[in-house]
Amino acid sequence: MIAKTFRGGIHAHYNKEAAAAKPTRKMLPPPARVVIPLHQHTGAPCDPLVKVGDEVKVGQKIGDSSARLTAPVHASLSGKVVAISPQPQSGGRDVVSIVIESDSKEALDEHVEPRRDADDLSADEIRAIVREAGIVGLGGAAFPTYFKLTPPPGKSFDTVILNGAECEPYLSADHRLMVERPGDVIDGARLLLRATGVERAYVGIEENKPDAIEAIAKAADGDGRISVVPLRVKYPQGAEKQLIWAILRREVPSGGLPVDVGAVVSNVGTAAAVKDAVFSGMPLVERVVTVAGSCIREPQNLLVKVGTLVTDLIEACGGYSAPPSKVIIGGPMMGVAQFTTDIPVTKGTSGVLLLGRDEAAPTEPMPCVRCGKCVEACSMRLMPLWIANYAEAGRFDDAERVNALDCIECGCCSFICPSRRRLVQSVRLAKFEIMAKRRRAQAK
Amino acid sequence: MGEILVIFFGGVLLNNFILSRFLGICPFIGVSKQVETATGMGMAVIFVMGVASVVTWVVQQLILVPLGLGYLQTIAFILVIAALVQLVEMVVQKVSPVLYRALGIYLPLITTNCAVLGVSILNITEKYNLLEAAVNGIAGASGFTMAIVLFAAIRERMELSPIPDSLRGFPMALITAGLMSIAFLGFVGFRLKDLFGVM
Amino acid sequence: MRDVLKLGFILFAICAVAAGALAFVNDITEERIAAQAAMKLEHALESVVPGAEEFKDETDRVLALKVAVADGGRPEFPTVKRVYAGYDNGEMVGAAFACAPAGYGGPIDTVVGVSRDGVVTGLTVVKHTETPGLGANVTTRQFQERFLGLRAGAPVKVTRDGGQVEAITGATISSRAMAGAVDQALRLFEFARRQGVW
Amino acid sequence: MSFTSQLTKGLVKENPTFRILLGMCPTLAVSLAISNGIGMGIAATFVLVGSNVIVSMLRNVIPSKIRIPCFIVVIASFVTMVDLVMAAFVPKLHEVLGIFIPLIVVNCIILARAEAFASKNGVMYSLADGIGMGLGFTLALTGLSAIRELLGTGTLLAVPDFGFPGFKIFDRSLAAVMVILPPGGFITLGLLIGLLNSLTRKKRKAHA
Amino acid sequence: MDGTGLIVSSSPHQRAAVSTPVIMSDVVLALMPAALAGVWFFGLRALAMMVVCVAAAVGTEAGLERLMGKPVTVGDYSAVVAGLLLALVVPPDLPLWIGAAGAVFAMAIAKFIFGGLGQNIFNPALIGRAALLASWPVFMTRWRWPVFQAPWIPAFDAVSSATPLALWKLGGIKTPYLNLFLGNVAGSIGETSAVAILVGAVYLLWRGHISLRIPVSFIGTVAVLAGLFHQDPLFHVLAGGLLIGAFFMATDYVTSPVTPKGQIVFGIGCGVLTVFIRLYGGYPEGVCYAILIMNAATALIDRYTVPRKFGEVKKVA
Amino acid sequence: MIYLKAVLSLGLMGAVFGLALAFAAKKLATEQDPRQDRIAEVLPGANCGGCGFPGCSGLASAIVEGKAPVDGCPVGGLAVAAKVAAIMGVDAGAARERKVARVLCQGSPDNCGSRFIYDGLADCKAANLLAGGPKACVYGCLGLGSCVAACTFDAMYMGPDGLPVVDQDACTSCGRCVAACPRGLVQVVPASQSVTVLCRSHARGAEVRKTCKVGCIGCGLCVKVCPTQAITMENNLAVIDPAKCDACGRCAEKCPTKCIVMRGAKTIAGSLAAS
Ligand SMILES: Cc1cc2nc3c(=O)[nH]c(=O)nc-3n(C[C@H](O)[C@H](O)[C@H](O)COP(=O)(O)O)c2cc1C
Ligand SMILES: Cc1cc2nc3c(=O)[nH]c(=O)nc-3n(C[C@H](O)[C@H](O)[C@H](O)COP(=O)(O)O)c2cc1C
Ligand SMILES: Cc1cc2nc3c(=O)[nH]c(=O)nc-3n(C[C@H](O)[C@H](O)[C@H](O)COP(=O)(O)O)c2cc1C
Ligand SMILES: Cc1cc2nc3c(=O)[nH]c(=O)nc-3n(C[C@H](O)[C@H](O)[C@H](O)CO)c2cc1C
Ligand code: SF4
Ligand code: SF4
Ligand code: SF4
Ligand code: SF4
Ligand code: FES
Repeated sequence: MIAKTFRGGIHAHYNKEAAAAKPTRKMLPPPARVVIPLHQHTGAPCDPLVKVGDEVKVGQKIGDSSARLTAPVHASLSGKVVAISPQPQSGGRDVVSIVIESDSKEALDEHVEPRRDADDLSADEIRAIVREAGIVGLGGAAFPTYFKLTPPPGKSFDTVILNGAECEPYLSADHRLMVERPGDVIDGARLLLRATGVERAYVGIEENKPDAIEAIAKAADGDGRISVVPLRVKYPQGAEKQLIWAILRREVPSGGLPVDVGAVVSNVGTAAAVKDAVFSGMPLVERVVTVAGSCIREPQNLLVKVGTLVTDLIEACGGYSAPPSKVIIGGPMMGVAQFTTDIPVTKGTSGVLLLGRDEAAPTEPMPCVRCGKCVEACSMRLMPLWIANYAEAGRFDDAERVNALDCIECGCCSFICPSRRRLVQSVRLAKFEIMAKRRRAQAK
Repeated sequence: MGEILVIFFGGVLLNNFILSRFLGICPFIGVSKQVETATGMGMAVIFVMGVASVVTWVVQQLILVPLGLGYLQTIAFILVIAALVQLVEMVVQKVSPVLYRALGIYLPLITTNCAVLGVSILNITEKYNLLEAAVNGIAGASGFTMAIVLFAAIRERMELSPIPDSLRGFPMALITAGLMSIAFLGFVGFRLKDLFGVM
Repeated sequence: MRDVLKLGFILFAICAVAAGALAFVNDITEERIAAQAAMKLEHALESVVPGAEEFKDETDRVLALKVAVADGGRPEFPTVKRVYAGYDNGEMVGAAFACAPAGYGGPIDTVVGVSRDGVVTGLTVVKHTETPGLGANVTTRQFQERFLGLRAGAPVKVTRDGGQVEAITGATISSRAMAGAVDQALRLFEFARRQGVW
Repeated sequence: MSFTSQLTKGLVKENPTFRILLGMCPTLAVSLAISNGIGMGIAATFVLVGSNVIVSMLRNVIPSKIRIPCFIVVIASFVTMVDLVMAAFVPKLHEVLGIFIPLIVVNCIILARAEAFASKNGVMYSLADGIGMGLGFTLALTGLSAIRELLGTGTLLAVPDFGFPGFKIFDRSLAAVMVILPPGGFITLGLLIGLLNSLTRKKRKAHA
Repeated sequence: MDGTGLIVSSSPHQRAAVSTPVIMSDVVLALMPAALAGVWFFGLRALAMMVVCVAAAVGTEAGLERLMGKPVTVGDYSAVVAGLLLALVVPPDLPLWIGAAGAVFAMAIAKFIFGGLGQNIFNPALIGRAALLASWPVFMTRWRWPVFQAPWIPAFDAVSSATPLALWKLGGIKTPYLNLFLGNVAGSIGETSAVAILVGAVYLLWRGHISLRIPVSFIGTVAVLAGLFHQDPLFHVLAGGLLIGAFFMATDYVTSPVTPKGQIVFGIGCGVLTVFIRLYGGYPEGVCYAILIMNAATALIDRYTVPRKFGEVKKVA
Repeated sequence: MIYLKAVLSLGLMGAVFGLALAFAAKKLATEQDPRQDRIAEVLPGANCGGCGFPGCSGLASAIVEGKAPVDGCPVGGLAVAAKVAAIMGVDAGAARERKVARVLCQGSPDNCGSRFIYDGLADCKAANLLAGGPKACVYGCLGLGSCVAACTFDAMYMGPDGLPVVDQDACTSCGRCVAACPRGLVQVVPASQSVTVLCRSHARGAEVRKTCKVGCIGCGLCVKVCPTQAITMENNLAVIDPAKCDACGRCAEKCPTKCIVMRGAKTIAGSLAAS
């Protein structure tokens, strides 16, 4: 069978071996304190449900909001709330967070208990559980999953796609998950099928993970609704629009959502989290993070509590092997560079990357030589060089005219550019300015 | 048919008004900042030159020649052209204020656009018949339009380039036109007649 | 309506005055200009056919011949535009052929003189648009002299094409055009003579 | 604004070729040799002066709706006169400039001056403006021609039609013919304007 | 107060290994077979021409940048490429000073004043060549047959000083394919040997620096059109500057379209113009002008060949 | 006879065209206020957009339509406003004060460090989007010169200390630099305003002390010392009401971090230098 793929994209060095070869390890001992931001998802921030000084237990809901699009947060440690205040988070922002100091008891909240009726739940019930469990997409965007599972009025799903592409270099959390817990992924898929009332599910996995393909195929064996789709190894194979195109040959319209072509895309980790929440009643308080890069002593996949400081995480991996020049949350293609490690792991943190001087050295951009490589590589078939040129000249209206807003910031253009141009940054600037202008226009 | 094609391609490629005959440079450089306006200008010039070719030919053959007033050619032609352009100007202003604003002072300048008078006089010296004169006018204007539209696209691209300050704008436009003209030297000596099988 | 008429009248008046003024200037200059033009032609003709007293335009006579003989209407001497015969005391001493062969930058208006016995006696370029420094050298005496004394028989060609006339360096096209003009003039002369025109 | 300043502004400050950037076609077309430049400049100056004066005289009579046809007719009359007179009395010169003379009609400078200046100013000022602009045009044309003639033919001040070979500066075979072809015209004029720009700009900076 | 000393930049944090200077030096490398063939066939004179042109191009770029107070960018090797290519497309016996003048004109007028690398509209080397042809046509059309003759290269003694295209155009003489393929014919220094050019082209393709879109559409169009006009397609492909033009000059990133579709349009345009100029034009060869004319159209082609963006709603007919 | 022919034929042609034109002018007449052209003529023609309309002709038509004031052009200043007013037949109104741009930050790299090494576009807005910018003070000048790049009048340049400087004579108060600064550090103020707080930090004093030597720490000394009560503390930042300030200069003297400056004083860093 010929592996499916999309047009455009790039081939990067994957650098996955170091962490992918080892089994996932739970971070032990658990951290002495966690910082749980009240806003770690797409949508409205939560309001705290606890006060400073309160005692909390693992799995206890400590923040929620009445907004339509949001996701509650839960304590990942048992212990005492010592502060509720703005704390630095990834990306240099300060976000109001609940700081919990551990009592080392790891006591479970009373709500957390296995559900015996798990197999007879209705779609609405599953969605309610998913919401209460604070499950958001683990693929990176941290979009509240219950919301995604609810089709907007007038639209419907016909396909569920599990995203096991994991096309970002270095990252291997999904890979390990599929190899180690294929049953949970498939159970999660079945729950998603039930929640959406759909009869067809695909699990898209890049060909370079044959063990994962095999494991998932075996787990799904016998369920005719679920099939594994091997995908060509190409970045950004895991981006949902590209994934949907590769598997279904459907093109999500510009500015549209997967649901516009009847699809719902979820990360394999998200599916496993759904399974956990429904069967064991455990909300999303832990996730697997890939810790990798040339500056970490023991690269590995680590199961960590949400709110663990990156500093502690690094400690748990044996510390630095060399002073890092760049710290990245996420993968090297889409991840966000940090200027401090005193920030918490959130539900959306898929990896922590520590790059050394050689990999991180600043590059001097040269003038665009119009090689057209960015045009060929753009996974959205845009004209990155034009958008960037206009953005750099401050001509944001022109940038908008050449479709800056369609960019998914995959980074292919910057990656491939032989002149080392800062295309993604320019495009991002353009998008920001265009949106700012729209907001101003709306405010008027 | 062949001769008409020879006249047409000759006007567009070989004797391009801008790049090898130096006629109509002012609007070429003035109205070439954007592809849209350049196209509009080109269309206006095609219209004016086509009509002017016909009208001046008629004036020459039906008035000046029979009356033996050849020496009034220049003045009669330019009068016809000036009036014609002004009429076009009024129509454009009425029909498309946007185009009118874009063409700015250049619509009146079509009057003095050497190209229009040039083509009218050429039609006479080349002894074209009415059809050939009309084709020649349209061809010359099409050559103008081709040059100005290509040039406008180039200028849009150059807009974002770090060109030395003192060369920005007009000088650069001239130099680019010069390089285009080097490229069009490739058409010099082109045997259109052989291509279209005309003696 | 009144101002419409007024505008019409003003333009009428200005045009009328201009026309009047020009008619006046033309009146004074017309004859002189015509005389200048005639002189120029005379000059050209005299320079290529030495010894002729007067010239007669015999284009119609000569070219008519050709149409009668040539089949298919394809003119055999396309670059020859006009033919003048030179007479001395009523005796034909030579002919001048005004040709316009296609050069590099356009037609090269040339007059080729052929003596009574069919030898090239002169060559002059009246108007051309060749490249200065290259094709424009067709106006030089040095180049034109290469044609003097040629006679009908072997076709006139530049050496590059296997002929006898050395081309101007870097301007083969212009040279070839000139050679073509001379060639056609000679052949037309021969032809006309054989047809008994002269 | 005095008579003299009207007269001199066209030379540098408002030079029609280098500053106002009009009349490009004849500038590019005839600037092959200094002799052409000067001849063309003089003929254009004559027309410019004549039409400026007449237009200025008639400025109150001519309604704005038909001013362009009127101006053009005036200009064309002068051009035709120059043409005829030259042809009759100085045929050699006429031959040299022959094809360029009708081009004067459509020289944008002349109509532009009629429009922008003569139709708004008195006769004396218009006369001065005409002379100044004409001289400015001549100057620019001569300068450009000098460069092109030198680089393109290796001579200066040649007047071949009068049999004057000019001053030979270097061998003709070394001269860059392209300079006197259309591309050379564009590029030389572009560089020249750029050079003048950078000179005046430097001056402005030095002032500040 | 100096923070953590960590580097923060926008994603992506990983870059492809190939950079612009690497590409440019690879192009120089890819031109080496053609350059060596040139020296082989036309002697050390050809080598001198290359040295002079490269030095003049690099010197002009560096000098102007220094003069205008801009950073000196000769380290990107693009000036070397331009200078070398210019040397490869001029006749072997061109006086060296003329070659240098071409390089200076190319770098100063066609490249520098447009803003330097990446900004020029026209291919500098080709502008240099066209300007030289227009300026010193006598020198630029003086050809010579190779000095080198080996027993295993079939001798082909034609009129001594015309290129295969001129021989064919003026005299209808067709140079044998093998000579054209190996390169012992008259012509520009680096254009004669098809095999040497193809070796370099394969290297560039293998390195991924150029795609086949422009060369194939260019050469393909020439072959097809030549056939349509009852000419010998293979002769037209091998003779003259088509191969070096299609693989090394039409593919110049800066002056050709960036869009894939545009590149094909560009190639076809080049092909059409080449054939028409060869068959009906004033010159025996049309590749140089064809590319330059299409350079002028590049900006417009780009505008009208923008890819359909992902998810763009198809217009209902 | 020849004369008659010439005069009549050309004259008639003239007449025909004259009539046609006059007739067309009547039929096709477009309504355009003649004042619009005249206004467009007196406007500077810089087409800078500082007025908020698409170029000078855009402003001209807006003025004629009453959508913009006669002094709508920030570049032309009083002189142009007066001319436009004359054309429109109104009074230019109260003489509009000349305004200039000022940069309200003295946090040069010496005074205010950085949080990290920035590797990216030399554009303040882009840098600001990346982890909030490298500057230690999140209110301070990023020093990448976006304001300078935005100025089309050559009225700004980067000073030796890495902060932008406004050439007070060249500034036309068009406001482009204001829009270019992601941190709102450039403001257009009356040229006469002489006492200015050169800081925009709303951070608490302790934090400011940590990051910047010359920031406003919100100590309130200036408020106390001001005889005319022109200074108020707003969110940890001193704000001067120019209407009340009589330029006594006591606040500038008292300010412990010297973030209040008087124009003309030699010590002024940043925007007020060299005028
Ligand atoms: C460039 C790009 C690459 C992505 N790569 C992956 C990936 O490798 N794996 C993944 O699960 N999601 C990836 N995503 C996120 C998906 O688009 C999508 O949001 C996600 O699969 C949805 O599942 P979730 O909501 O469960 O996270 C990527 C997104 C982008 C824009
Ligand atoms: C307002 C909004 C509504 C959404 N609705 C849906 C939906 O109905 N179905 C769906 O599959 N995803 C939905 N999404 C999620 C997006 O498809 C996508 O997963 C999310 O934006 C992150 O994608 P990324 O990781 O590729 O960036 C929605 C997102 C937003 C912002
Ligand atoms: C700018 C330019 C001007 C030229 N002018 C002429 C010319 O006036 N006459 C001419 O015969 N060839 C002219 N040529 C054509 C070349 O010199 C052409 O290669 C030559 O005529 C072919 O003949 P050859 O066999 O002597 O090389 C010109 C070429 C160029 C590039
Ligand atoms: C594939 C490729 C082809 C090139 N071809 C040319 C060329 O034909 N002429 C030239 O001057 N430079 C060429 N260059 C170098 C460089 O791109 C060129 O000088 C730019 O036009 C300078 O801005 C080439 C570069 C590459 C990568
Ligand atoms: S423009 Fe956007 S979508 Fe296209 S390659 Fe660049 S980052 Fe990806
Ligand atoms: S990849 Fe870089 S150099 Fe190539 S076209 Fe895109 S921006 Fe320009
Ligand atoms: S400094 Fe600012 S306000 Fe002043 S002219 Fe420049 S951009 Fe306009
Ligand atoms: S004042 Fe603003 S725009 Fe100017 S350099 Fe500072 S941060 Fe950038
Ligand atoms: S002089 Fe202006 S268009 Fe020709």
